Amino acid sequence: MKKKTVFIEGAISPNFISESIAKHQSKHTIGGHNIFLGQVRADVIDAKTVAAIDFTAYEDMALEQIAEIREKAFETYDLTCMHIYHSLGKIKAGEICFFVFVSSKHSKEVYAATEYLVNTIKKNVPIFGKEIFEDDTHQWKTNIK
Amino acid sequence: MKKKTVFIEGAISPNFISESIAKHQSKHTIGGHNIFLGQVRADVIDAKTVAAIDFTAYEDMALEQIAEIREKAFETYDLTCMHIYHSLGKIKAGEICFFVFVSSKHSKEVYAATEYLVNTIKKNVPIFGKEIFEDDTHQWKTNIK
Amino acid sequence: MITIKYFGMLAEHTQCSEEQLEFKPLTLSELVQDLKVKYQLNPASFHVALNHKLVQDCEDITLQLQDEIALLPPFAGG
Amino acid sequence: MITIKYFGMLAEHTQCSEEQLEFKPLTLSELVQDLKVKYQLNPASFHVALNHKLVQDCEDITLQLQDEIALLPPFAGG
Repeated sequence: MKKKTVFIEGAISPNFISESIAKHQSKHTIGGHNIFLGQVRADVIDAKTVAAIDFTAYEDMALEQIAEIREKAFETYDLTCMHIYHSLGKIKAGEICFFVFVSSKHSKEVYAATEYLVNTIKKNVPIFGKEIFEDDTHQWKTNIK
Repeated sequence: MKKKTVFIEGAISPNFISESIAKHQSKHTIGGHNIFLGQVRADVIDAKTVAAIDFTAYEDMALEQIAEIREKAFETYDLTCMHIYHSLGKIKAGEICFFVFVSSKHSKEVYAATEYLVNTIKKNVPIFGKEIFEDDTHQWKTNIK
Repeated sequence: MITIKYFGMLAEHTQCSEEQLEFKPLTLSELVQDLKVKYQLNPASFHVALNHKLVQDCEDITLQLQDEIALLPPFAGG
Repeated sequence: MITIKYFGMLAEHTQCSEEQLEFKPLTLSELVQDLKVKYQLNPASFHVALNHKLVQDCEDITLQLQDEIALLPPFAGG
Protein backbone atom coordinates (compact mmCIF):
# COMPACT_ATOMS: atom_id res chain seq x y z
CA MET A 1 0.00 0.00 0.00
CA LYS A 2 1.38 3.38 -1.01
CA LYS A 3 1.73 5.81 1.86
CA LYS A 4 1.00 9.40 0.86
CA THR A 5 2.05 12.47 2.79
CA VAL A 6 -0.55 13.10 5.46
CA PHE A 7 1.10 14.81 8.42
CA ILE A 8 2.07 18.44 8.31
CA GLU A 9 4.03 20.16 11.06
CA GLY A 10 1.95 23.13 12.24
CA ALA A 11 -1.33 24.58 11.01
CA ILE A 12 -2.64 24.04 7.46
CA SER A 13 -2.59 27.46 5.82
CA PRO A 14 -5.33 28.78 3.51
CA ASN A 15 -2.53 29.17 0.98
CA PHE A 16 -1.69 25.46 1.09
CA ILE A 17 -5.37 24.75 0.42
CA SER A 18 -5.53 27.10 -2.56
CA GLU A 19 -2.38 25.53 -4.02
CA SER A 20 -3.98 22.09 -3.72
CA ILE A 21 -7.07 23.38 -5.52
CA ALA A 22 -4.98 25.03 -8.25
CA LYS A 23 -3.15 21.75 -8.93
CA HIS A 24 -6.47 20.17 -9.94
CA GLN A 25 -7.32 22.73 -12.60
CA SER A 26 -5.39 20.75 -15.22
CA LYS A 27 -7.64 17.71 -14.60
CA HIS A 28 -10.44 18.33 -17.05
CA THR A 29 -12.58 15.30 -16.19
CA ILE A 30 -13.25 16.68 -12.69
CA GLY A 31 -16.65 18.36 -12.28
CA GLY A 32 -16.85 18.74 -8.51
CA HIS A 33 -14.60 19.03 -5.49
CA ASN A 34 -15.61 18.69 -1.86
CA ILE A 35 -13.35 19.93 0.91
CA PHE A 36 -13.67 19.45 4.64
CA LEU A 37 -11.61 21.63 6.95
CA GLY A 38 -11.32 21.00 10.67
CA GLN A 39 -10.66 24.19 12.62
CA VAL A 40 -9.58 24.35 16.26
CA ARG A 41 -12.43 25.71 18.39
CA ALA A 42 -11.90 27.93 21.45
CA ASP A 43 -14.21 25.71 23.52
CA VAL A 44 -14.95 26.80 27.06
CA ILE A 45 -14.67 23.90 29.50
CA ASP A 46 -15.28 24.53 33.19
CA ALA A 47 -14.78 28.27 32.65
CA LYS A 48 -11.42 27.75 30.91
CA THR A 49 -10.95 28.53 27.21
CA VAL A 50 -9.04 26.29 24.79
CA ALA A 51 -6.17 28.30 23.28
CA ALA A 52 -4.62 25.52 21.16
CA ILE A 53 -4.50 21.78 20.57
CA ASP A 54 -1.16 20.00 20.52
CA PHE A 55 -1.50 17.04 18.15
CA THR A 56 0.67 13.92 18.16
CA ALA A 57 0.22 10.67 16.25
CA TYR A 58 1.40 7.09 16.13
CA GLU A 59 2.58 7.95 12.64
CA ASP A 60 3.45 4.52 11.21
CA MET A 61 0.14 3.03 12.26
CA ALA A 62 -1.78 6.19 11.29
CA LEU A 63 -0.37 6.13 7.75
CA GLU A 64 -1.29 2.46 7.34
CA GLN A 65 -4.82 3.11 8.62
CA ILE A 66 -5.27 6.09 6.31
CA ALA A 67 -3.98 4.11 3.32
CA GLU A 68 -6.64 1.46 4.07
CA ILE A 69 -9.37 4.09 4.49
CA ARG A 70 -8.33 5.67 1.16
CA GLU A 71 -8.56 2.30 -0.63
CA LYS A 72 -11.97 1.63 0.86
CA ALA A 73 -13.21 5.08 -0.20
CA PHE A 74 -11.93 4.61 -3.77
CA GLU A 75 -13.76 1.26 -3.89
CA THR A 76 -17.00 2.68 -2.51
CA TYR A 77 -17.26 6.05 -4.26
CA ASP A 78 -16.57 7.13 -7.82
CA LEU A 79 -13.68 9.49 -7.13
CA THR A 80 -10.93 10.97 -9.28
CA CYS A 81 -8.66 12.24 -6.49
CA MET A 82 -8.44 12.15 -2.73
CA HIS A 83 -6.07 14.04 -0.42
CA ILE A 84 -5.88 13.90 3.35
CA TYR A 85 -3.74 16.15 5.56
CA HIS A 86 -3.58 16.43 9.34
CA SER A 87 -1.50 18.78 11.45
CA LEU A 88 0.95 17.76 14.13
CA GLY A 89 2.18 20.10 16.85
CA LYS A 90 0.48 23.05 18.49
CA ILE A 91 -2.43 24.46 16.49
CA LYS A 92 -4.03 27.61 17.82
CA ALA A 93 -7.80 28.27 18.05
CA GLY A 94 -9.04 29.42 14.61
CA GLU A 95 -6.29 27.57 12.74
CA ILE A 96 -6.94 24.61 10.46
CA CYS A 97 -5.69 21.18 11.57
CA PHE A 98 -7.47 18.78 9.17
CA PHE A 99 -7.96 18.98 5.39
CA VAL A 100 -9.85 16.35 3.40
CA PHE A 101 -10.13 16.98 -0.35
CA VAL A 102 -12.15 14.77 -2.68
CA SER A 103 -12.76 15.23 -6.43
CA SER A 104 -15.12 13.46 -8.80
CA LYS A 105 -16.51 13.66 -12.31
CA HIS A 106 -19.94 14.53 -10.93
CA SER A 107 -20.92 16.18 -7.67
CA LYS A 108 -23.23 13.40 -6.53
CA GLU A 109 -20.82 11.22 -4.52
CA VAL A 110 -18.43 13.76 -3.05
CA TYR A 111 -20.43 14.65 0.07
CA ALA A 112 -20.83 11.08 1.32
CA ALA A 113 -17.20 10.33 0.47
CA THR A 114 -15.99 13.32 2.47
CA GLU A 115 -18.22 12.44 5.42
CA TYR A 116 -16.99 8.83 5.35
CA LEU A 117 -13.35 9.92 5.30
CA VAL A 118 -13.71 12.48 8.09
CA ASN A 119 -15.68 10.17 10.39
CA THR A 120 -13.51 7.11 9.78
CA ILE A 121 -10.29 9.05 10.31
CA LYS A 122 -11.62 10.53 13.56
CA LYS A 123 -12.65 7.07 14.75
CA ASN A 124 -9.84 4.79 13.53
CA VAL A 125 -6.62 6.77 13.19
CA PRO A 126 -4.28 7.05 16.20
CA ILE A 127 -4.01 10.82 16.52
CA PHE A 128 -3.97 12.39 19.97
CA GLY A 129 -4.80 15.94 21.01
CA LYS A 130 -3.83 17.87 24.11
CA GLU A 131 -6.23 20.79 24.61
CA ILE A 132 -4.17 23.61 26.07
CA PHE A 133 -6.14 26.23 27.96
CA GLU A 134 -5.33 29.92 28.13
CA ASP A 135 -3.93 29.45 31.64
CA ASP A 136 -1.49 26.77 30.30
CA THR A 137 -3.25 23.87 32.02
CA HIS A 138 -4.45 21.13 29.69
CA GLN A 139 -6.78 18.18 29.18
CA TRP A 140 -6.75 15.34 26.64
CA LYS A 141 -9.26 15.57 23.81
CA THR A 142 -11.42 12.54 23.04
CA ASN A 143 -13.48 11.93 19.91
CA ILE A 144 -16.73 10.69 21.38
CA LYS A 145 -19.24 9.49 18.79
CA MET B 1 -34.53 39.47 2.57
CA LYS B 2 -30.91 40.53 2.45
CA LYS B 3 -29.24 39.90 -0.89
CA LYS B 4 -25.60 38.92 -0.56
CA THR B 5 -23.02 39.06 -3.31
CA VAL B 6 -23.30 35.87 -5.32
CA PHE B 7 -22.28 36.55 -8.90
CA ILE B 8 -18.66 36.99 -9.84
CA GLU B 9 -17.54 38.03 -13.32
CA GLY B 10 -15.15 35.33 -14.59
CA ALA B 11 -13.70 32.25 -12.92
CA ILE B 12 -13.44 31.85 -9.14
CA SER B 13 -9.72 31.79 -8.36
CA PRO B 14 -8.10 29.47 -5.79
CA ASN B 15 -6.85 32.68 -4.20
CA PHE B 16 -10.38 33.99 -3.70
CA ILE B 17 -11.20 30.69 -1.97
CA SER B 18 -8.20 30.87 0.36
CA GLU B 19 -9.09 34.45 1.29
CA SER B 20 -12.62 33.33 2.17
CA ILE B 21 -11.17 30.57 4.35
CA ALA B 22 -8.74 32.97 6.03
CA LYS B 23 -11.57 35.35 6.96
CA HIS B 24 -13.12 32.60 9.08
CA GLN B 25 -10.05 32.02 11.23
CA SER B 26 -11.13 34.75 13.64
CA LYS B 27 -14.40 32.89 14.31
CA HIS B 28 -13.43 30.63 17.18
CA THR B 29 -16.74 28.82 17.57
CA ILE B 30 -16.36 27.18 14.14
CA GLY B 31 -15.13 23.57 14.24
CA GLY B 32 -15.71 22.48 10.66
CA HIS B 33 -16.01 23.94 7.17
CA ASN B 34 -17.34 22.19 4.10
CA ILE B 35 -16.66 23.57 0.64
CA PHE B 36 -18.09 22.49 -2.68
CA LEU B 37 -16.38 23.66 -5.85
CA GLY B 38 -17.90 23.19 -9.30
CA GLN B 39 -15.25 22.93 -12.02
CA VAL B 40 -15.93 23.14 -15.77
CA ARG B 41 -15.39 19.73 -17.37
CA ALA B 42 -13.99 19.25 -20.87
CA ASP B 43 -16.84 16.88 -21.73
CA VAL B 44 -16.74 15.20 -25.12
CA ILE B 45 -20.15 15.35 -26.83
CA ASP B 46 -20.51 13.83 -30.33
CA ALA B 47 -16.72 13.93 -30.76
CA LYS B 48 -16.51 17.61 -29.84
CA THR B 49 -14.79 18.79 -26.66
CA VAL B 50 -16.18 21.48 -24.37
CA ALA B 51 -13.63 24.31 -24.11
CA ALA B 52 -15.64 26.66 -21.88
CA ILE B 53 -19.08 27.45 -20.50
CA ASP B 54 -20.50 30.93 -20.89
CA PHE B 55 -22.80 31.56 -17.91
CA THR B 56 -25.62 34.09 -17.78
CA ALA B 57 -28.31 34.54 -15.14
CA TYR B 58 -31.62 36.22 -14.52
CA GLU B 59 -29.83 38.02 -11.72
CA ASP B 60 -32.69 39.66 -9.81
CA MET B 61 -34.68 36.44 -9.65
CA ALA B 62 -31.56 34.35 -8.95
CA LEU B 63 -30.59 36.51 -5.96
CA GLU B 64 -34.10 36.26 -4.52
CA GLN B 65 -34.10 32.47 -4.99
CA ILE B 66 -30.68 32.12 -3.37
CA ALA B 67 -31.74 34.33 -0.43
CA GLU B 68 -34.70 31.97 0.12
CA ILE B 69 -32.50 28.88 -0.17
CA ARG B 70 -30.05 30.38 2.34
CA GLU B 71 -32.86 31.05 4.86
CA LYS B 72 -34.17 27.53 4.46
CA ALA B 73 -30.69 26.08 4.98
CA PHE B 74 -30.11 28.16 8.12
CA GLU B 75 -33.48 26.92 9.47
CA THR B 76 -32.72 23.28 8.64
CA TYR B 77 -29.06 22.95 9.60
CA ASP B 78 -27.06 24.24 12.54
CA LEU B 79 -24.72 26.55 10.63
CA THR B 80 -22.52 29.46 11.66
CA CYS B 81 -21.81 30.83 8.17
CA MET B 82 -22.82 30.23 4.58
CA HIS B 83 -21.38 31.72 1.40
CA ILE B 84 -22.44 31.08 -2.17
CA TYR B 85 -20.67 32.33 -5.30
CA HIS B 86 -21.32 31.61 -8.97
CA SER B 87 -19.41 32.81 -11.99
CA LEU B 88 -20.88 34.71 -14.91
CA GLY B 89 -19.21 34.95 -18.32
CA LYS B 90 -16.92 32.54 -20.09
CA ILE B 91 -15.30 29.99 -17.76
CA LYS B 92 -12.71 27.68 -19.33
CA ALA B 93 -12.46 23.93 -18.74
CA GLY B 94 -10.59 23.33 -15.47
CA GLU B 95 -11.66 26.65 -13.97
CA ILE B 96 -14.00 26.95 -11.00
CA CYS B 97 -17.49 28.40 -11.59
CA PHE B 98 -19.34 27.57 -8.36
CA PHE B 99 -18.25 27.90 -4.72
CA VAL B 100 -20.43 26.91 -1.79
CA PHE B 101 -18.91 27.38 1.67
CA VAL B 102 -20.60 26.26 4.87
CA SER B 103 -19.28 26.45 8.45
CA SER B 104 -20.59 24.96 11.67
CA LYS B 105 -19.65 24.39 15.27
CA HIS B 106 -19.44 20.65 14.65
CA SER B 107 -18.75 18.73 11.46
CA LYS B 108 -21.92 16.65 11.60
CA GLU B 109 -24.32 18.81 9.58
CA VAL B 110 -22.03 20.43 7.02
CA TYR B 111 -22.13 17.67 4.40
CA ALA B 112 -25.92 17.53 4.13
CA ALA B 113 -26.13 21.32 4.18
CA THR B 114 -23.64 21.62 1.30
CA GLU B 115 -25.41 18.94 -0.70
CA TYR B 116 -28.77 20.64 -0.14
CA LEU B 117 -27.41 24.02 -1.25
CA VAL B 118 -25.67 22.68 -4.36
CA ASN B 119 -28.64 20.60 -5.51
CA THR B 120 -31.26 23.26 -4.79
CA ILE B 121 -29.27 25.97 -6.53
CA LYS B 122 -28.77 23.76 -9.60
CA LYS B 123 -32.49 23.00 -9.70
CA ASN B 124 -34.15 26.30 -8.73
CA VAL B 125 -31.88 29.19 -9.66
CA PRO B 126 -32.17 30.75 -13.15
CA ILE B 127 -28.59 30.40 -14.36
CA PHE B 128 -27.93 29.43 -17.97
CA GLY B 129 -24.85 27.90 -19.55
CA LYS B 130 -23.69 27.87 -23.15
CA GLU B 131 -21.21 25.03 -23.66
CA ILE B 132 -18.68 26.28 -26.17
CA PHE B 133 -16.78 23.58 -28.05
CA GLU B 134 -13.19 23.81 -29.24
CA ASP B 135 -14.44 24.45 -32.80
CA ASP B 136 -16.48 27.46 -31.54
CA THR B 137 -19.85 25.79 -32.07
CA HIS B 138 -22.01 25.54 -28.96
CA GLN B 139 -24.92 23.84 -27.24
CA TRP B 140 -27.01 24.85 -24.22
CA LYS B 141 -26.27 23.03 -20.99
CA THR B 142 -29.19 21.54 -19.03
CA ASN B 143 -29.15 20.34 -15.42
CA ILE B 144 -30.95 17.03 -15.70
CA LYS B 145 -31.60 15.30 -12.38
CA MET C 1 -45.79 49.00 -20.23
CA ILE C 2 -44.83 45.48 -19.36
CA THR C 3 -41.33 44.03 -19.70
CA ILE C 4 -40.50 40.67 -21.28
CA LYS C 5 -37.09 39.11 -20.71
CA TYR C 6 -35.54 36.22 -22.62
CA PHE C 7 -32.61 34.13 -21.42
CA GLY C 8 -30.15 31.56 -22.69
CA MET C 9 -31.24 29.63 -25.76
CA LEU C 10 -34.50 31.64 -25.88
CA ALA C 11 -32.63 34.94 -26.14
CA GLU C 12 -30.54 33.33 -28.85
CA HIS C 13 -33.68 32.19 -30.65
CA THR C 14 -35.61 35.48 -30.37
CA GLN C 15 -32.43 37.53 -30.93
CA CYS C 16 -33.68 39.72 -28.14
CA SER C 17 -32.93 39.73 -24.43
CA GLU C 18 -35.57 42.24 -23.34
CA GLU C 19 -38.52 44.07 -24.84
CA GLN C 20 -41.20 46.41 -23.58
CA LEU C 21 -44.79 45.89 -24.70
CA GLU C 22 -47.68 48.26 -24.32
CA PHE C 23 -49.88 47.20 -21.42
CA LYS C 24 -53.07 45.32 -22.29
CA PRO C 25 -55.28 43.55 -19.73
CA LEU C 26 -54.46 40.06 -20.99
CA THR C 27 -54.06 36.94 -18.94
CA LEU C 28 -50.50 35.68 -18.67
CA SER C 29 -51.38 32.64 -20.81
CA GLU C 30 -52.72 34.89 -23.58
CA LEU C 31 -49.49 36.90 -23.54
CA VAL C 32 -47.36 33.75 -23.64
CA GLN C 33 -49.48 32.45 -26.52
CA ASP C 34 -48.85 35.69 -28.43
CA LEU C 35 -45.09 35.37 -27.85
CA LYS C 36 -45.10 31.73 -28.98
CA VAL C 37 -46.69 32.77 -32.24
CA LYS C 38 -44.48 35.83 -32.68
CA TYR C 39 -41.22 33.90 -32.18
CA GLN C 40 -42.36 30.35 -33.06
CA LEU C 41 -41.40 29.09 -29.62
CA ASN C 42 -41.68 25.49 -28.47
CA PRO C 43 -43.77 25.64 -25.27
CA ALA C 44 -42.04 22.57 -23.81
CA SER C 45 -38.71 24.36 -23.84
CA PHE C 46 -39.27 27.09 -21.24
CA HIS C 47 -40.81 28.12 -17.95
CA VAL C 48 -42.50 31.43 -17.27
CA ALA C 49 -41.62 33.73 -14.38
CA LEU C 50 -43.79 36.68 -13.33
CA ASN C 51 -42.04 39.31 -11.21
CA HIS C 52 -39.22 36.87 -10.34
CA LYS C 53 -41.48 33.96 -9.36
CA LEU C 54 -42.00 30.83 -11.43
CA VAL C 55 -45.61 30.47 -12.55
CA GLN C 56 -47.08 26.98 -12.90
CA ASP C 57 -50.50 27.93 -14.23
CA CYS C 58 -50.73 31.03 -16.42
CA GLU C 59 -54.49 30.76 -17.00
CA ASP C 60 -55.81 32.65 -13.99
CA ILE C 61 -53.30 35.47 -13.86
CA THR C 62 -54.23 38.84 -15.33
CA LEU C 63 -51.34 41.11 -16.21
CA GLN C 64 -50.79 44.25 -14.15
CA LEU C 65 -49.17 47.46 -15.26
CA GLN C 66 -45.34 47.20 -14.97
CA ASP C 67 -45.26 43.43 -14.65
CA GLU C 68 -41.98 41.76 -15.53
CA ILE C 69 -42.34 38.48 -17.39
CA ALA C 70 -39.39 36.19 -18.14
CA LEU C 71 -39.16 33.16 -20.40
CA LEU C 72 -36.63 30.77 -18.89
CA PRO C 73 -35.01 27.80 -20.59
CA PRO C 74 -33.71 24.88 -18.48
CA PHE C 75 -31.38 25.93 -15.66
CA ALA C 76 -27.69 25.05 -15.86
CA GLY C 77 -26.03 26.53 -12.79
CA GLY C 78 -23.41 24.71 -10.74
CA MET D 1 13.98 -7.05 22.18
CA ILE D 2 10.41 -5.85 21.93
CA THR D 3 9.41 -2.20 21.72
CA ILE D 4 6.64 -0.58 23.73
CA LYS D 5 5.28 2.82 22.70
CA TYR D 6 3.10 5.15 24.73
CA PHE D 7 1.04 8.00 23.35
CA GLY D 8 -0.92 11.02 24.50
CA MET D 9 -2.10 10.93 28.09
CA LEU D 10 -0.42 7.54 28.56
CA ALA D 11 2.99 8.91 27.60
CA GLU D 12 2.31 11.78 29.99
CA HIS D 13 1.39 9.31 32.74
CA THR D 14 4.32 6.91 32.20
CA GLN D 15 6.70 9.81 31.49
CA CYS D 16 8.03 7.67 28.69
CA SER D 17 7.17 7.57 24.98
CA GLU D 18 9.07 4.42 24.06
CA GLU D 19 10.97 1.67 25.82
CA GLN D 20 12.69 -1.56 24.80
CA LEU D 21 12.18 -4.67 26.87
CA GLU D 22 14.12 -7.88 26.71
CA PHE D 23 12.18 -10.49 24.77
CA LYS D 24 10.30 -13.10 26.81
CA PRO D 25 7.77 -15.57 25.37
CA LEU D 26 4.80 -13.97 27.13
CA THR D 27 1.29 -13.60 25.77
CA LEU D 28 0.32 -10.06 24.90
CA SER D 29 -2.14 -9.99 27.81
CA GLU D 30 0.61 -10.99 30.25
CA LEU D 31 2.80 -8.18 28.96
CA VAL D 32 -0.02 -5.64 29.23
CA GLN D 33 -0.74 -6.85 32.76
CA ASP D 34 2.92 -6.29 33.68
CA LEU D 35 2.78 -2.76 32.26
CA LYS D 36 -0.44 -2.00 34.12
CA VAL D 37 1.24 -2.95 37.37
CA LYS D 38 4.49 -1.16 36.54
CA TYR D 39 2.77 2.14 35.67
CA GLN D 40 -0.53 1.78 37.57
CA LEU D 41 -2.53 2.11 34.38
CA ASN D 42 -6.30 2.08 34.18
CA PRO D 43 -7.14 -0.68 31.67
CA ALA D 44 -10.32 1.12 30.52
CA SER D 45 -8.30 4.08 29.32
CA PHE D 46 -6.36 2.57 26.42
CA HIS D 47 -6.33 0.20 23.46
CA VAL D 48 -3.44 -2.06 22.52
CA ALA D 49 -1.87 -2.18 19.06
CA LEU D 50 0.49 -4.92 17.96
CA ASN D 51 2.66 -4.11 14.96
CA HIS D 52 0.34 -1.24 13.95
CA LYS D 53 -2.91 -3.22 14.27
CA LEU D 54 -5.45 -2.80 17.05
CA VAL D 55 -5.82 -5.98 19.09
CA GLN D 56 -9.23 -6.82 20.58
CA ASP D 57 -8.25 -9.95 22.47
CA CYS D 58 -4.73 -10.12 23.88
CA GLU D 59 -5.15 -13.59 25.45
CA ASP D 60 -4.21 -15.79 22.54
CA ILE D 61 -1.32 -13.81 21.14
CA THR D 62 2.23 -14.86 22.02
CA LEU D 63 4.86 -12.19 21.58
CA GLN D 64 7.43 -12.58 18.82
CA LEU D 65 10.94 -11.23 18.73
CA GLN D 66 10.93 -7.57 17.57
CA ASP D 67 7.22 -7.04 18.08
CA GLU D 68 6.13 -3.42 18.44
CA ILE D 69 3.40 -2.90 21.04
CA ALA D 70 1.64 0.43 21.50
CA LEU D 71 -0.71 1.60 24.23
CA LEU D 72 -3.17 4.04 22.71
CA PRO D 73 -5.48 6.41 24.58
CA PRO D 74 -8.72 7.61 22.92
CA PHE D 75 -8.22 9.07 19.45
CA ALA D 76 -8.72 12.78 18.90
CA GLY D 77 -7.92 13.47 15.24
CA GLY D 78 -9.95 15.80 13.08
